[in-house]
Amino acid sequence: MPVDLKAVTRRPPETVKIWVRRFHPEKGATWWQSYEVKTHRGMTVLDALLKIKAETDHTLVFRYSCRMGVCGSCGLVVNGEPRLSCQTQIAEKATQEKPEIRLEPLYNFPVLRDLLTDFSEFFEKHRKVRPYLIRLDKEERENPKLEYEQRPEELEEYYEYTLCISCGLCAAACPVYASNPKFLGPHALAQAYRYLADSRDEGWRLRLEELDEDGSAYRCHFAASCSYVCPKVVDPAGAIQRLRRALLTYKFRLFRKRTAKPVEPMKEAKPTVPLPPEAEPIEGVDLSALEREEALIPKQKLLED
Amino acid sequence: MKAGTSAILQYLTAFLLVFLISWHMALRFPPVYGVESFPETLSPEVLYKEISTSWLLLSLLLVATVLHGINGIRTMLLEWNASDSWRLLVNGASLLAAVVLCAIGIHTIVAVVPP
Amino acid sequence: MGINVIEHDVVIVGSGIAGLRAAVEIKRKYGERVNVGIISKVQLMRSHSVSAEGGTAAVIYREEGDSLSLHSWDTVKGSDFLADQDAVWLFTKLAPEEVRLLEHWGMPWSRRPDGRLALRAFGGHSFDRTLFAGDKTGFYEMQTLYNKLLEYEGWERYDEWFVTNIHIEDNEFRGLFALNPRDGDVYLFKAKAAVLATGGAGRLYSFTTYAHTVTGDGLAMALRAGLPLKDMEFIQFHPTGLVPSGILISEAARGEGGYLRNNRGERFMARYAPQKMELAPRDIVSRSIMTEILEGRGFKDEASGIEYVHLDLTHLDEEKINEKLPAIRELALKHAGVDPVEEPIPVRPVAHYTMGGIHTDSYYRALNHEGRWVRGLFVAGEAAAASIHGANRLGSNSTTECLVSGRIAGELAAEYALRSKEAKGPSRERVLREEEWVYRLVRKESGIPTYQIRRELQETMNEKFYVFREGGSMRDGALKIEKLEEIMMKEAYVEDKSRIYNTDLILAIETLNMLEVGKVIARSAIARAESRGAHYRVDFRARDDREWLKHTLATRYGEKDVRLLYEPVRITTWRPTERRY
Amino acid sequence: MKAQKNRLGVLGSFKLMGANLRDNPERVAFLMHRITGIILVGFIFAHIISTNSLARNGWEHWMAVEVEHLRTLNPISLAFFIAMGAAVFHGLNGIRLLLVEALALWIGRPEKPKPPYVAPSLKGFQRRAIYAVFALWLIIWAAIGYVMFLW
Ligand SMILES: Cc1cc2nc3c(=O)[nH]c(=O)nc-3n(C[C@H](O)[C@H](O)[C@H](O)COP(=O)(O)OP(=O)(O)OC[C@H]3O[C@@H](n4cnc5c(N)ncnc54)[C@H](O)[C@@H]3O)c2cc1C
Ligand code: HEM
Ligand code: SF4
Ligand code: F3S
Ligand code: FES
Repeated sequence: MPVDLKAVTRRPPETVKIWVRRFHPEKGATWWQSYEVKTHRGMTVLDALLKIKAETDHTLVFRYSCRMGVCGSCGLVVNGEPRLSCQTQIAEKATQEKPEIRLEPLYNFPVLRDLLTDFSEFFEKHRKVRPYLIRLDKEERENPKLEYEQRPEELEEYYEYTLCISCGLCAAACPVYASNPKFLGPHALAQAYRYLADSRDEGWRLRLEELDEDGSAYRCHFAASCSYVCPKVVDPAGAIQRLRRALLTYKFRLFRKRTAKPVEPMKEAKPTVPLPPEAEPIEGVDLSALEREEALIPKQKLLED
Repeated sequence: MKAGTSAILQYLTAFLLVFLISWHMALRFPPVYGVESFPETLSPEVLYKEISTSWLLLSLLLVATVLHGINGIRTMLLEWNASDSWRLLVNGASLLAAVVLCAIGIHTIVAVVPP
Repeated sequence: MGINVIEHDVVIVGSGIAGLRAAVEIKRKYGERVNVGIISKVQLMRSHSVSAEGGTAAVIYREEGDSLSLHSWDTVKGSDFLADQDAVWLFTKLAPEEVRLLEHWGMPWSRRPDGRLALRAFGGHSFDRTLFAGDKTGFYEMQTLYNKLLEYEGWERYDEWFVTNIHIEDNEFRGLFALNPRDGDVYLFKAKAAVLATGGAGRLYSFTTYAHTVTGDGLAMALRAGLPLKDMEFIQFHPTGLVPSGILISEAARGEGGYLRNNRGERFMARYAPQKMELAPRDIVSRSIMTEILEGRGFKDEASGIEYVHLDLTHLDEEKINEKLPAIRELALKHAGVDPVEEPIPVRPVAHYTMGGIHTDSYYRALNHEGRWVRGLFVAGEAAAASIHGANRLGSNSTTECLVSGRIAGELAAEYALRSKEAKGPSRERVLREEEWVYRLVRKESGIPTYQIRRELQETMNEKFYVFREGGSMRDGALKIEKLEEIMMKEAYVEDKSRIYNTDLILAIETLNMLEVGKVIARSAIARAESRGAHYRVDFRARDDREWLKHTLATRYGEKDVRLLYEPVRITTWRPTERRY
Repeated sequence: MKAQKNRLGVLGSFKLMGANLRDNPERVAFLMHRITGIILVGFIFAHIISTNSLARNGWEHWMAVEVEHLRTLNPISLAFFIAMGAAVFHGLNGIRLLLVEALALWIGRPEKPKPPYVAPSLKGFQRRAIYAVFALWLIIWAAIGYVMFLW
């Protein structure tokens, strides 16, 4: 998203008028309401909303948590463009000439109240693409001895797609998601590709079979609005095209993938770093025995206590 | 039809169409026949010659366009409404339209008898 | 009036790293035999744990010279010897497997060129043992655990449900109450066992790295249910919070070689911790920064008036910053307009971690004030005080604790649920009382909005219970908090009368919780007449092992009062020594 | 409780999300590709039917009417002209789409984000290709106009 990185250093207009599209579920009413907010340098849209809630209108409802762009709660439509409210500076959107901002709930998500939207369908679609590693070595997977080998360049293949915070902005921006309720959407498909591209994943056959369905990658027409609005530069548009290529090559039986195995144990051992002199154990304590002993959880005793 | 199959059809026909349509349109370029103006490339002699020599390419163009176009519209229509009856309707109509159009087009091509 | 009841074998409150880890443990070990409900006041994957940046400590390559003894020692020394050492050992032993499990479930740990896991240095650790995934470690752990959970059936999610109280009867967990935001009803959750993983209480401060939703609800609930809170006076102040928002600039920034500088450009840590410099434990670095600022060697932010020092990364390679600290760069750019590649970052100590929590033993079973297990109740993550972190947590030990504790608590809870017959649940009157308790503020038509109370509480905590503390001013603070509580009880009201997503109401309950926890912090801090770890008193500058080598246990006494008890520290391996870095 | 349906639906395609030719030309291209596709289908239906001798009274007649129309500026020739424009755009953009969508080329490599935080696929060669598509389209279309009406 082409965020104006310098906006935070600018002073926004003294007061800004914030228009909010509100919805009251019990009354079934929708209306636009405006609030005047006194601003300060560095104020984000979320700060402004919190200020309104604390000082002007306690009934305004919106979702937020981390205020640092990592939890994905605070997606809104700001002046017609899906944005994280905690990472949108007032100074970026309101100008001296037009000190106004319009806020709407995320498009394509049902509105529960005011700016708060329902993500159930979105999460359900995410779940459908099996967003977890599939391994054939079940025993190793639940009782690991060593990590699976993965070189940095293999990590790089999918790393970008792991950055997704499930904020839903891409779904709000995508024209296909807007018109086709079956479309899994940029978020879910990017996650599907993230696991497909992970060198540790062995479920590619299952994934590619399952993803050859109507709501999947083929429904994307590279409008790329998803990548344009994505606050974490996940590039779902890129991921979906790669997913489609994988699907097509699989169809022609050309899909190949090398999957990772656990690394070899280290051959050489360096000497153990000694504890500092002041770390003298109490008499009778044998550190090396403690070091070797397995962790023990006496379940029986604990639960009968 | 699986989503993948439909997509492959769309891409393969698109690939063919790149060449076929370029060819089809380029033939309307006056210097190709050494004529003076665009409408003259549509004179009966030129067209008769064209159809009788490249009837195969023309038929291919026809089938590819019809498949590509109708499949394109079909997926678009399916996108806009998810219900099963709609799906059936769209698929049926598409198939019918494709068959009819191909039939008409082929008729045009084979029915031409040079004077 | 009907009562809404939901039944599960195990209910988990909180979906941070600890809560999710517990759920995954139950699902992968017991499958559909144990039915799990997860309640969280935010959507499951959005818990505060996503903010954790720097990394997760574990001894994974002993071949390279690290050892469990060293990790345990670092942790104990870091805790200023207040940690329970048997708990620490259990923790260091279980840690490595947790890391590899996450790796096997899809965690994108940063790697070495040969495909093994990469490690970085972290404050207070005498070996590079912090695993990391860029500087979004907590985020990825959340993602991995949440995604892993999606693999399983037989669990139910309650996104954005707000737990109001837990019910304990006969020293046994009986159920809990939660507000369903979609219809505004209070639901009773009956379960055989519960895992509380509700996180810390950092939003008691307004200058904090915590998410807005971390308001100490779990701690307040435990308090109201009669459970003791342990060591609440120890609040960690992270040295480097971004000015003016308080967003965390991870310790990894120093781990990767960042310098702290005052307004004369000096690396002032040379004066305070000549050996470890910037990588001394957090309490020490925070005090050093505050000393610099108080002695006039800091900078001042024009807009907010906040004073700060510089965290200088400009000597690091741009490549390295993009590779290892991308989020730091993004946050500094987007929230302070500073590009760390070119300019130093403005930072100042910031409330960051709650060392204290609900009293548990080393196996994360909740204990009452007599030290007996409250049957069926387990606590995990930051909400628990098994006392691994003692008076000061080492960076990157806490996500590890969340994993380890989630695992232990999850497994024990499932076992317990399998062994017990039926969830008993509380009486009908109790349920109706809860409804009344939740909605009493809504019924009031006018009064004082709770936002003002919250802000004043935060200001009090910011001022009186910060890095440097003093008896007199803390007593003022405690009085202020009590006054605010009084106002809250008598005059507060909720304007929003809707039953659907009434966030006004939820914020009010949170404020009440914050007041209760704030009061405990104040009282515990005033009582502890020494300086230890994060609790530094200018009127008692020395550590006093003779008097104060013990845990504070605070319980509710009557309706409003707080009673303090003390418990000895379990010292099984090392005796306290002087702490120097 | 009633939630408010908030899907933008088909018309949502026309909402440019604050994006414009500069920031998100892919979306403009997507819309135009759809619209030209529909235009083309309409045109080609008509074309197939109208060229068929059965539809008119034989070939000679078709020649007489339709070709005559193409000589001057009138609704039929204009329809042809628009269809040619649609075909050129759809074709050129289709080539780009074939490469971008089917083969996942021209969309950059996955990378770690860094300032100014623009996704690789938006910086990839396809972005320049879009501008090329637009430019070539206008040029070729103008050339067609020249051939049709002015040659
Ligand atoms: C900015 C930051 C960076 C950090 N970086 C690191 C690091 O690098 N390394 C490290 O080891 N540690 C780090 N920590 C500490 C670590 O992240 C936390 O201690 C840890 O994430 C706590 O996890 P948790 O699962 O216990 O609780 P949380 O993640 O806080 O989750 C609490 C859960 O409880 C739920 N909850 C709370 N109250 C209620 C209620 N009333 N009703 C229903 N649900 C409720 C919430 O919804 C949430 O799901 C960091 C902390 C911060 C603030
Ligand atoms: C030069 C030749 C052509 C090329 C290269 C081409 C290419 C493409 C491609 C790649 C697509 C898929 C787009 C997507 O899935 O996002 C497509 C869709 C489509 N094409 Fe073509 N095409 C050509 C000619 C035609 C013709 C002649 C018609 C009309 C009959 C046509 C009608 C359509 C329609 C209706 C769609 C569906 C649009 C959509 O779903 O967005 N195309 N074309
Ligand atoms: S892909 Fe980007 S926009 Fe979409 S949910 Fe993930 S982070 Fe948000
Ligand atoms: S916006 Fe939609 S159409 Fe594709 S590229 Fe993104 S998913
Ligand atoms: S509040 Fe967490 S992403 Fe904005």
